[in-house]
Amino acid sequence: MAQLLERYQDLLLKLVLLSPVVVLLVTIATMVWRTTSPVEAGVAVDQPIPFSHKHHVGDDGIDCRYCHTSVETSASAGMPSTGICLSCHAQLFRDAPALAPLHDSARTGKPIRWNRVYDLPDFVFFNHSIHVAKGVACVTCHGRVDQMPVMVRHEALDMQWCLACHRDPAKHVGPLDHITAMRTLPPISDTEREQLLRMLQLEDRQRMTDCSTCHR
Amino acid sequence: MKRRPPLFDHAAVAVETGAGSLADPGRRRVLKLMAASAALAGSGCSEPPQEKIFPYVDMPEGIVPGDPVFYASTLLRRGYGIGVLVETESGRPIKIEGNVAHPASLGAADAQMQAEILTLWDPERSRTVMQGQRLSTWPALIDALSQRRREEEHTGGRRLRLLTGPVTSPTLLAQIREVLAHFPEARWHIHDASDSGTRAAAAERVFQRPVRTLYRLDRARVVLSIDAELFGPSPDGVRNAHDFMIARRQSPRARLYALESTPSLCGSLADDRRAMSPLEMEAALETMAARLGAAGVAARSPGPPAAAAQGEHAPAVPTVADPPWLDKLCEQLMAARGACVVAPGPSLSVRAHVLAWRINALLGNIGTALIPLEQEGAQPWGGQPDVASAQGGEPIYPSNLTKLVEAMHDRSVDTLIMLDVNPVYDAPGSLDFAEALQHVPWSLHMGLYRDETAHRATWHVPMTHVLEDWSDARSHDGTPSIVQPVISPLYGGRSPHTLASLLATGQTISAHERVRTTWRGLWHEEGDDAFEDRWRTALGRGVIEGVPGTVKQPQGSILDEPPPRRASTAGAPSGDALVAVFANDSNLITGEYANNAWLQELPRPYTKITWDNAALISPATAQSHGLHSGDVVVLTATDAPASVRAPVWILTGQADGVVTLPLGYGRGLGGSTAAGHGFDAYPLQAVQEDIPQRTRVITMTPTGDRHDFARTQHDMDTHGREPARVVELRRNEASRNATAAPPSAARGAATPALPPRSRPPAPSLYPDHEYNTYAWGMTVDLDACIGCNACVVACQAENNIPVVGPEQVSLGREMLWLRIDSYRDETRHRTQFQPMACQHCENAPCEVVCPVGATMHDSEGLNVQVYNRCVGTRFCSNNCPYKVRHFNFFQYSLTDPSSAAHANPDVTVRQRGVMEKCTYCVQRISHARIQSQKERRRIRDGEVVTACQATCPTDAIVFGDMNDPDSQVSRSKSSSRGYAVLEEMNTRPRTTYLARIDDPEAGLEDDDDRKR
Amino acid sequence: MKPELYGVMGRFLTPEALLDAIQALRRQEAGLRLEAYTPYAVEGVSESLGLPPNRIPLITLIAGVAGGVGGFFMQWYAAVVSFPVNIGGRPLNSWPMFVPVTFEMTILCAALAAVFGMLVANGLPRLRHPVFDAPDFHLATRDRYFLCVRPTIGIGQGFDAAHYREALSRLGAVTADEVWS
Amino acid sequence: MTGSDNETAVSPGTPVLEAGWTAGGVTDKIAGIVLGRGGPWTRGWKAHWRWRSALLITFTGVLVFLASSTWLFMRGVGLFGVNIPVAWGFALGNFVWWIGIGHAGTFISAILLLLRQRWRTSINRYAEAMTLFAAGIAGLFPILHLGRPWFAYWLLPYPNRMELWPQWRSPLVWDIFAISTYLLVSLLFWYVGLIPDLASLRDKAGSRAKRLAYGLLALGWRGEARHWDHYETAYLLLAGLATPLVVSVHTVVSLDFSIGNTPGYHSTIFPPYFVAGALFSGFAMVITLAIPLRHYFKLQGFITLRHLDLAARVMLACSLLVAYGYASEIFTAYYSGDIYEIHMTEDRYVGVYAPVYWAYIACNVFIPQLLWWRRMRRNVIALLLISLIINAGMWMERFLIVVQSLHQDFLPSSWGVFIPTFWDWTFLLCSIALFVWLFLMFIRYLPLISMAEMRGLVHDTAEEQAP
Repeated sequence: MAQLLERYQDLLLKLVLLSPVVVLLVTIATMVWRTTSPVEAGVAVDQPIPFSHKHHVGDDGIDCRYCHTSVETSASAGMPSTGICLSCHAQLFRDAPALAPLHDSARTGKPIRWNRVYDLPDFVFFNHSIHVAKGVACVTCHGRVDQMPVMVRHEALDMQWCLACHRDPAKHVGPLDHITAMRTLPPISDTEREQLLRMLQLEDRQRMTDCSTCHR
Repeated sequence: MKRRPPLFDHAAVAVETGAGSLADPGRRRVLKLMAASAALAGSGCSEPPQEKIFPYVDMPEGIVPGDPVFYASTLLRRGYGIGVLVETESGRPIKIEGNVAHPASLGAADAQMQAEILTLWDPERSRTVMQGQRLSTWPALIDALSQRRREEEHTGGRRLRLLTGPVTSPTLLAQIREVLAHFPEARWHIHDASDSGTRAAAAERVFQRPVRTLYRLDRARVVLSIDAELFGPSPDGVRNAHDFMIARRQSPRARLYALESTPSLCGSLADDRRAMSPLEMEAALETMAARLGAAGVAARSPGPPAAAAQGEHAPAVPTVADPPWLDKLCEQLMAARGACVVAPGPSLSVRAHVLAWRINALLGNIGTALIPLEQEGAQPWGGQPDVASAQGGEPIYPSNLTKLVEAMHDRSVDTLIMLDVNPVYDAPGSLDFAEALQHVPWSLHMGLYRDETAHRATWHVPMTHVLEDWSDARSHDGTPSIVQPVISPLYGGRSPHTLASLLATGQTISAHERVRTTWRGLWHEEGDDAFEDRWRTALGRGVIEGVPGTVKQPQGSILDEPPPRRASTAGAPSGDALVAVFANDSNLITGEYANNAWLQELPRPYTKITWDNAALISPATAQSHGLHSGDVVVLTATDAPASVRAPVWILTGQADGVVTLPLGYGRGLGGSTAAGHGFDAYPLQAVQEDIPQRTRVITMTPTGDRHDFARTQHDMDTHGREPARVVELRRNEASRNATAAPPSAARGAATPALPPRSRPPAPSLYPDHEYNTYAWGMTVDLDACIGCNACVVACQAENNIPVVGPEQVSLGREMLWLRIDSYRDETRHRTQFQPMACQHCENAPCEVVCPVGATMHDSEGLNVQVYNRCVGTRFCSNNCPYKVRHFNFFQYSLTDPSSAAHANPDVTVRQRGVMEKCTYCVQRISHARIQSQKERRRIRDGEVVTACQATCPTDAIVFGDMNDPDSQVSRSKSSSRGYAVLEEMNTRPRTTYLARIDDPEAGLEDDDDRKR
Repeated sequence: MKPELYGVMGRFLTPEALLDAIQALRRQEAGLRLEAYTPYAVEGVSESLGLPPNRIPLITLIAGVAGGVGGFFMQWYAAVVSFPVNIGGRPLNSWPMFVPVTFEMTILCAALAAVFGMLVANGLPRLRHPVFDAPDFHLATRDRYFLCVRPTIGIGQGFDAAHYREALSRLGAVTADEVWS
Repeated sequence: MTGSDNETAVSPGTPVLEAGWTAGGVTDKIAGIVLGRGGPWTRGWKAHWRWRSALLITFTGVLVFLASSTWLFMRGVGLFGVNIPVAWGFALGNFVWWIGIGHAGTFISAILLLLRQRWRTSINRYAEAMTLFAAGIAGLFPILHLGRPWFAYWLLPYPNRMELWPQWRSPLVWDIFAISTYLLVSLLFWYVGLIPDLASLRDKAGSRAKRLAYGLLALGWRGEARHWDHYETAYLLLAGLATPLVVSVHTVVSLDFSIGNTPGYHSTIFPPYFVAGALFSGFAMVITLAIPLRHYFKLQGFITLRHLDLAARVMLACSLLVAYGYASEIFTAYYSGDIYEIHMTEDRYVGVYAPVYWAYIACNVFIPQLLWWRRMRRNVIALLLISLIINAGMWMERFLIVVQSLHQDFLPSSWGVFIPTFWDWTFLLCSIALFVWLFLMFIRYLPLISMAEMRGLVHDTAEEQAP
């Protein structure tokens, strides 16, 4: 009887039969790759007003809390009302075309429709005030906004990212007077850290990683 | 995840909202409207939608975005005010709590108050002014109305009539007075379907002026409820329940007896209850009156002297039935004279009410345990003066509906203004209001819904919801409070005050201004600052320190005059005739809440029927007529052609020969949720001497048709199990503590079970878990639970629990996290209620079997359900011995704007295919924890209050930290009545129960051959 | 590439004949390379061919043990180290509950090892093979028994095919042909 | 002896199996079925029509199955009659039933192989196929009945950005591992057994396409002695591994229930009782398939009455085991004095599901007792009927265990009833259609009896008969 395949075909066949293994490896690789959020970090979101944090924070040195008023008291950091913007821009750059939406809003009483940059899933309940109160600096999650002409999402907001901090908060917290400081924290001595942690009274790891801490 | 449209489309929950409502000023203030609507427990299977953020244009004072703000306001129940706190989330009212400062609430709220939020946001509320069936506008109405005014002015308003519900609002009363002053010949009529006039008529006959009774059950040691829904959804129901529990907890323990035609909340709580028809009740009252009169109680009673004089030769009243239990009852009452209450209900005749007054007087209760209050404008009465004197501050007395209809029938009404009433639907059938309305050339209806009356009136104006505009009201005890709006009108409604002022002065005026004017006058405050201060405190506290209605003492005549003659044997059923008793529905009352899906799906305490009403009959009656539950019958009046077609439900504890017809159903219009459920009993209702009768003699004929009810509990028998335990009150013990023991033990058979604390934990291979921070726990006092369902709706409102509709309910898929189990205790002929939600077992069987760890324990002992991890194997439910887990078999939760707007943003809105259950209000715990953490302290006891606990009128539910030995819950858990349901399963529930106390000496009869 | 002699293929009608032939040939010439092709596993062939004992059982055992240990470790790591949570008050390492998965993993790995070990040991898949060119070889999977005498490695040239052809036919082979690759 | 060249014609009398079968004969006969020689799909238009219609009907069922699954995923699991308290319905019943059927194959191949039962030879191949298909279908149901089936993969351990793992204490996770292992091992077992036969087909196939197809699947098998050596070892090892596996699988399935605390679930008798039940239904299905096969393909020579007889005896034994299980359940219920267990047991007699209970008692306990009579065991029609009845009975048993136990558990307030919907029935029937369709495909394209082993059998029987 004749041969079923030519030599090269036989070789080919073996390669084909190896493919499942390859496929398996690829899938695992993809999975690991997919373990980054569906919404990548570092994406810029365009806004009705090209607001530059770099200018306001970096150049003018305005404190975060001047606009995000409720960051220390409430779950949401708070978006500046038209009134807050106008407290300066009633005079400054009045006629800048970029600010037209702002003045429209002031005139019509309709809010400015900002686009959300940091958008958590709706089953995650994040509270700004407690993080601030526990010494988690703005820069830790939002990055150096003082260097961002356009607001860029600094972190992917993965659960693994949250967990990384919640499992070992001591490493990620700093003194409360540096909360809004737009720079990496100054290195502090172990004794200082001791005092800091004693003062912050962080909850134990178990509590921090309970499902009910973030999901309700 | 993808936002799916609601896949489950039942008419009851499929609501559509025009985008127009979004442009509404009320909505414009919404900071994160999208937040809730997008809050579906997500899968992350697709990119989340790009969300917008709406900052304020001008940040209001004292509002922190993301933090709830509570406003003190007032809800109206039949015109009476009940103070509440409304929780608003960035401008959206999302939850209602009771107001501790308000006498009618004392911090608690009933089911209807909790459900008011849903009505407020109901997208099916009326939105536009209608002229007949044509769309019209507000200005057009103003023109038409002012034209009517001009015409009426010629005759001084002889042909002008005003029809309202009961009114306590000082402002509205003042405005009505203005109207009547402007139109001296005009008449004001009041229609209140939820109460027959008998009570008021009797009071008027006794006191010669309209008077209401104010119960002070906290002062009572014996309470006799005669078909009186003391704890029902009435203006004083919450307060009564609260007060009675105070008396109940005292020692000696207050006693409660119930004579009732159908099982009521009083009945389940009573030490002894007997079922009988209203006529038998009247006879019993008669006998008691005679007995007590003869016994000369009055002589020794601290009652009015006039009574003492007449005590001896009280007229011999022909006594009818004279069973031994009546002796015992009289003894009990006499023993507690001066501190007992005889409370007759609306189903009783005027004569019976007079008798009750007489008995209360004989016992010297008047002024102590029950106080006659005079209040203007509150109640229509059978009274004669049809003339309203509108001079100055003189109280004005309205007339009743019957007189109005008579006038309408003989064509003497040209203009009829109907303010927040729906007589076409809920007027007694014998009046045939709809037909009479056709004789009125110009009629105006103002209401929340475009209901039956709105469709028949020539004009209809959408009314603002009570929480949408300013007003004021008096509570059942006369305490005034301001109705403060918490959101600007969602659907363009108008305030009744605006309409009233339009009628009186021809000018429209803002309700805010009008209410302030009223109080400026009432307070006699000249100085603006002083006024502003009082105004601000009034708003802040939600109560105005005003003078309650003046107390009237009964005149001696009440005891002199022989009690009114028995009205022959009229009304006594002959042959196989039955007595139909019209009763307010425990959820919809008289139909005003018919479009409220939460109340529609709320199971009735005894029948567990949802979305429906049934003609309730006793087993004996059913047997004699050969009926089974669900058989459809025709009920025909014996003296008139009126008849009603209704399905029957056989209810143990129902009086034989009595058919109870719950009102409020069989709506044809007024919303997709309201329409098409149950039967309408009003056509059968008749009127006698101007008073709508709550009873009627009827015959019942089966049709052979069947009707299926959607029920949530199918078996009321305990099958020898002891979920709800009862313990006997041990007199011999120094402390009146009782010991937890199963009913068998209570019957003296077995030894009392040990308190759970000392019960040795079952041996385990595994070491116990340590909970060293907080250990949240709950106790439910079965002795205090009256089964009023308030907690169930509170839970629904707080936790975004969806409504599933009758089909799904009958499939056994209701979603209510907290359910009230009712068990029939045959040994005591009583029904016991038991609130049942997730028990938060420490050895939770559900957690072990979840393949993805979607349900697990947190470090404070909460059994948490992580919706976004759940894949929906439903294994946890199978393994839950309490079956308190609920599954989203379809996409039940609605995501339309109005549903999203009143959803609690702190609680995930669950997606199809996930399991859910009670979380001990974990969102409230987290809120408290974050607060305490910021203040670097522990959470205080009482800082975390669960939704069910907060609303409970009787404080039956206690929640707190079990690690804190002094916490309320720890103390409650140490009670010897404490036990855990199914503790033999060693699930170690965090929720434990306190056994119901049974007082053997309180029984009226020892032998068990009671008529039940 | 120029064809090379693969061996001399003899066809037998019965397994007995095949067995006799093998034994005879091995008696004549000890180190002779023989390959037998049979339609089913004929008892005694491998013995008479003196095949080395195969290692598949060993591989299977090792894989099984590895699978079991790996399986338990996976569970222990996930439940105790990676994300410890309190499940129904059970301890983190509630090992009795880990037994079933451990067992299944053992079986799975062992089975996979057994099968793929067999294929590798047999050098399968290999769809092109010189013996397929042998006349009537398709009957090897039906009811014919083949015996192939292979030239010993290195002395392929000095291999006297004719001699073996004749020897095979003498031993009862119906036919005996040279097989070229 | 069909399709033999003249060479075999002159070959000396080879030893016979029963009716004078030679190694070549069995090969030709079995291969003939597949290669279109002797298959009913080619013999006469009538048979042809019968085959086509069978294929058409079952394939329609498959399409319906796919369509309903799509609809199920779109609408939600509420399409089924499930509710609270009865959160598991038909889906789980079908799952347990199919898994049970999927046990006989491996049992026959593995355990009987170890026990050196030669009669397995002519039935193990298609029994294994049956196993494979049944287990595969069973595997579908747990996924179909999920609330969010698109997340079914969360039950597997894999690296993810939530850093979460399966909850290893859950019997469902054990299920995943047990069933996927079982499926994989059965597949390997089946395929390894197929390799030499695929080689035979390759060598007998006429068209190049067929030769190529079978050739690829045969992996170039050439029946060399060394290959046979490794092959036999591996096969034996697989059998050794599959034996504990087959027992473990239904044990794990039974743990889905007995780990739970529900009265009627929480019982230590479950593992053995489930395994016995599995074999029971499995063998019933084997016979159900064997009888038409031997009839249509004229295999009376291979699948003899003796085979049926032996299988029937196994069924009888299982029936007794199952009966013991039922009895012991009742005994433990009353002996424990546990009111919940007692109520559940009594509800079985008189409750809403009582008819089902009594029906399966009749099907699984009483009717099989007929098999005590040899005449019954040898009567093909009777045997077919009995095995069908047993299949039905076992399904009812699974249904009752799943549903009846749940519908009245601890708190009377939560009691409810499960009523199957249109969709419940659809999925049950279509899963049967899917099974039959797969099986038809199998007998059309693969040898339904192991040729290699038959050849061995031919030889052995020859030796036995040789003086």
